[in-house]
Amino acid sequence: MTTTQDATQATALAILDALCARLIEAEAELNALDRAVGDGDHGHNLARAANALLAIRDELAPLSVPEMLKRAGKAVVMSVGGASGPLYGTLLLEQGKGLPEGEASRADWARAFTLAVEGVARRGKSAEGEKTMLDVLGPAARAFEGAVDQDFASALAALSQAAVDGHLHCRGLHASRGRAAYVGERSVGQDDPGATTAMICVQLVAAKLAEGAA
Amino acid sequence: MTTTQDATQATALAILDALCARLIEAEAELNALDRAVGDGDHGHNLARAANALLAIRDELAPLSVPEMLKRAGKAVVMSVGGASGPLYGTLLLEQGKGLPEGEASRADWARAFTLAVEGVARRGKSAEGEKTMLDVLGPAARAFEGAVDQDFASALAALSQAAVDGHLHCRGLHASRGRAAYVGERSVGQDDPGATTAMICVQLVAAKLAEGAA
Amino acid sequence: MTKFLNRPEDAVTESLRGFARAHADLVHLEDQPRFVRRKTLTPGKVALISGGGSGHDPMHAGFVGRGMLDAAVPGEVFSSPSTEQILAAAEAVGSDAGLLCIIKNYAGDLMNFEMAMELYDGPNASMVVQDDVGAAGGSATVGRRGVAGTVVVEKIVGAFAEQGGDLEGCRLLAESVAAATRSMGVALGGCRVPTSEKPNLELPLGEMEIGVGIHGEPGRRRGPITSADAIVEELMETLLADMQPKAATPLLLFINGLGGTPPMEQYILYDAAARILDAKGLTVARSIVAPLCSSLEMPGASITLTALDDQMLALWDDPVHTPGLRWGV
Amino acid sequence: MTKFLNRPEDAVTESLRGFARAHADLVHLEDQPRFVRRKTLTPGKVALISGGGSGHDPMHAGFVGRGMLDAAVPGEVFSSPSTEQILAAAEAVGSDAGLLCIIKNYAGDLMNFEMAMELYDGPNASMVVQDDVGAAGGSATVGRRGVAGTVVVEKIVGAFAEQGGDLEGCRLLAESVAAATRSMGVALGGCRVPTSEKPNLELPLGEMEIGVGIHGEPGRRRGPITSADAIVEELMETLLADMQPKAATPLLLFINGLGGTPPMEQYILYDAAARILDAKGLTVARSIVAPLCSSLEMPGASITLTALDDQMLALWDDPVHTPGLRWGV
Ligand SMILES: Nc1ncnc2c1ncn2[C@@H]1O[C@H](COP(=O)(O)OP(=O)(O)O)[C@@H](O)[C@H]1O
Ligand SMILES: Nc1ncnc2c1ncn2[C@@H]1O[C@H](COP(=O)(O)OP(=O)(O)O)[C@@H](O)[C@H]1O
Ligand SMILES: [Mg+2]
Ligand SMILES: [Mg+2]
Ligand SMILES: [Mg+2]
Ligand SMILES: [Mg+2]
Repeated sequence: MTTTQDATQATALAILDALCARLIEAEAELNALDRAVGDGDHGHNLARAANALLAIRDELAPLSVPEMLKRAGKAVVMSVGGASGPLYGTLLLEQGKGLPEGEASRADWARAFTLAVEGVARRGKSAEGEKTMLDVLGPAARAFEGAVDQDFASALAALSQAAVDGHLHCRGLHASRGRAAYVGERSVGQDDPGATTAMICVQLVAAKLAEGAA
Repeated sequence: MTTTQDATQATALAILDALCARLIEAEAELNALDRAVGDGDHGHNLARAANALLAIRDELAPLSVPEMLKRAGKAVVMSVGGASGPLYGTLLLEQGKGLPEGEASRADWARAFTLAVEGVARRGKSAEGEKTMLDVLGPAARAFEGAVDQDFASALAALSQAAVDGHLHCRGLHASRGRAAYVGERSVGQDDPGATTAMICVQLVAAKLAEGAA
Repeated sequence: MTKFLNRPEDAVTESLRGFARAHADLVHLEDQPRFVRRKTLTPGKVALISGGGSGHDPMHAGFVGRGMLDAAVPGEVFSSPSTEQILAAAEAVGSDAGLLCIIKNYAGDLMNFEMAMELYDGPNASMVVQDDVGAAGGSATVGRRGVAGTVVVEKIVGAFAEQGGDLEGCRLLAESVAAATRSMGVALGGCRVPTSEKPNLELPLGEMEIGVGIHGEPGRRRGPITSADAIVEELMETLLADMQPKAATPLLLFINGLGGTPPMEQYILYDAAARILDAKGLTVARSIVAPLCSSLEMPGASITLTALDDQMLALWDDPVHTPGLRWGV
Repeated sequence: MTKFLNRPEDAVTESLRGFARAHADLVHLEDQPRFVRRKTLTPGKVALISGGGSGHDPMHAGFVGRGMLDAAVPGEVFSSPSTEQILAAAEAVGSDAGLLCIIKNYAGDLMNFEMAMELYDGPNASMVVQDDVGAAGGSATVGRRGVAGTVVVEKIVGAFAEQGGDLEGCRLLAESVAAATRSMGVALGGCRVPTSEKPNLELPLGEMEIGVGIHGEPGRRRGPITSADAIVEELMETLLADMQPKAATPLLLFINGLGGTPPMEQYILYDAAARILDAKGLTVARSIVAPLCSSLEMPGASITLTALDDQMLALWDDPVHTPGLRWGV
């Protein structure tokens, strides 16, 4: 007998697996983006995060979704390093913290996402417009919260589209946070690695949820 | 009024100038030959010798030819460094020592040349057949001594030809002295830098003397 | 790849294992989470820790030892260590006298040190080194990058902690040294992270990057390689304009090789820099010429200047005994 | 050229000027003829001098100081110094107790030192280091090349001279250390002499030269770059086969960077070499990992092993205070 609870957990685990696979696959491509700002580790950092999560998958599996997110976030925060470890870890952790224990509505999910993005901004002492992952996460959270009352497929489409638009807009920005800030004007027109991973992740999560909803 | 003494000095100085110019000009080419044995300084060393001689040209000019050779040899021995500094310096020094003060016959010159080449072998603790400058200087000295009773032009031609033949023969040898000894079999078929400079110098001296004789 | 490697992913692990073994008289390597600490700690002393991405040897692990750091926390190549690593190092060496974190100004380092200190239970303080005047942008928002000047902070504050300086004293001194320090780099080529197929910083042959960062971050200007004198003049003008040292101030002049530039050239740069300071009537009181904050095998160098006061000067001269820096008898 | 230079011909001059100024507390540079000597000589001590072509920093000028050399005689890049230079250095530091010349086995060095000693007026002796087992040919006629093992000889005999060892004692000890020492190198690329347009040793990308000399002389084998472990195994097999150390013998394991190989990789090589010695039941008693005998910016490294006896071991540990090597408090 499968409860809603089980189904949600199963979906969460399926999304986790897909995200990890996608990030491991994208490693070289993301390193290349990061190299343009004189670094080159963004792909490694995200692959390390993915591997850290896969390493505790058995531990995550029986947990409720909020607990699963908190445990996953803590693992990423603690063990990944780089700027993206703390930032993506915080995103997961705060998303978990923002959800009610027990049944969560779509609105709860959207609200928690917004709170999680705010947590990232706090951790990074940064704001939208500085050419970071926030330029994807911020618009995505707003779009999802704004569309959450519509049917789920539309809300997910809005989420996904906002991530793509945010990523595109971010390309034209002048970096003022992270390693890329030192590139100055030369950053304009280049993709931010963190914004790119944020878009990839948001799109993947939206697609997975849409699959489940269909 | 020009005495024979003056004429000989003038010839010696003219040869000195020509040799120095030629060696300075050949620097890059000689470095390249030396690089093949993992070094690359033979051209520099010889150019340094040439410049050391040009620097004391005023001091050399009034000297008798034997004194001039001794003084020049000492300068090269003392100030040039590398293997070729001591070796070419010894050649000049011993050539000067081997000549009688006062008028020297062609036979005296040939004898002194042979003695000078022996001096080089002593200094280098080496012998012909080891793929060094000695493989040019040895045959050249023997050829000159052997032909010195013939007319001067023929003797000079023999000298020059022996240098060329020695150089060619040297190319086929397996190096057992100097830096090239470590190249082992790979030295076979390559020109030895010191043998090449020896040929250049012998040919130039022969040509200059032939001009004077003509 | 033109490198001595087994599995590229294991480069940091194997290298640290070799390092710890070769210097077993001075340091001890912990693994999981990974950090390097002094073999013997001095009880009651303020503990100094630093850390950051690997690939800058001897910084920081090479500066663990008497008169400098108590622990160093190495991340992956050019990547900040994790919170967990920093916390473990803090717990291993932190004392009742306190723990000072010396952090280079990079987002990842800042966040991971900050989170580790949120979790660490003892008295602690942190300070951020931002000595790099070379970058084109950044300083208004993220401040300046932390580069070779970090070594100067670690040396001077390390000596002070050794003498019994308290936590707040160490922190204030670290801030003063950092405030008195400026650095700027130049690269004649890039460097390659073991796990990457491509170099960080792709410079066409014959070009240089003026103001380069220690990971190959672009600097303020790219152009054809000029003479050593002209390059040093450009760096020194920028450093001095920013620093404005008084004529009588004793300066530390530190030429730092970035990895691929041999000592012969480092000393040529030193000679050029010293001549410029002479001509301006400034005083070189102390000198160091060595690759102490490198960028793997990058051909390049940086110049660091510190305006020393009497205390800093005396602490600079104090004995130091680490794998990477030693003097004083 | 991808180098920090003014006039390439002036590279050695400017670099030595910078070196002497940066280390003015320890050394003094004489010019015309050129040599580097200790700032203060110890009266009555046997004087140690060495020299050779430049481009191997810190060898030899970087080893002038307490516990090592009294003078170093630098030639042009990769080119033996002149007789005149060596004689001047000998006259400046030679004492009634005698003068020992430590000579690397190259024809030019041998001849120039020999001639200088023919002209030098005081008690003197010479010894020749030939530690390089890497070359394909040569040993039957010219012996082996002198490479990084020279540093070991200079360190140990330097300590002995400092303790009052007499000339013959110093010479015999130097011969023993040299006899107990073997080295072998590997290059992953070439190096460029400042005045040359082309590199010494032209290696296709991805190839290595096993047994390379410190001027880029070809070694015994060229082939594709393999793993660090495989490379070290090949070097160690050759060294140990030649050396045949007894199981109980305390070994010095010295990984020498050739210039363009960063510490990270040098420690990876150290780790591999130490594992091999462990597996064979041999004892690593002392370790050093540093570019002490470099080849300009050549990417590569060499391994030196010395079978230490008790006296050598104690002398190795003795204090040394030079620009390039320091320890002991
Ligand atoms: N202060 C910050 N706030 C938000 N995002 C940031 C901040 N600093 C960096 N980032 C994001 O992190 C990405 C870089 O991550 P990564 O390469 O893994 O770390 P690092 O910069 O330490 O090498 C950037 O592309 C940017 O999107
Ligand atoms: N022992 C020796 N006897 C005779 N000639 C020698 C000896 N060693 C070297 N040479 C000659 O010297 C040449 C090299 O000169 P050079 O490059 O100036 O000096 P170095 O070998 O010190 O770099 C060789 O090509 C060889 O002809
Ligand atoms: Mg990065
Ligand atoms: Mg040569
Ligand atoms: Mg990074
Ligand atoms: Mg030479």
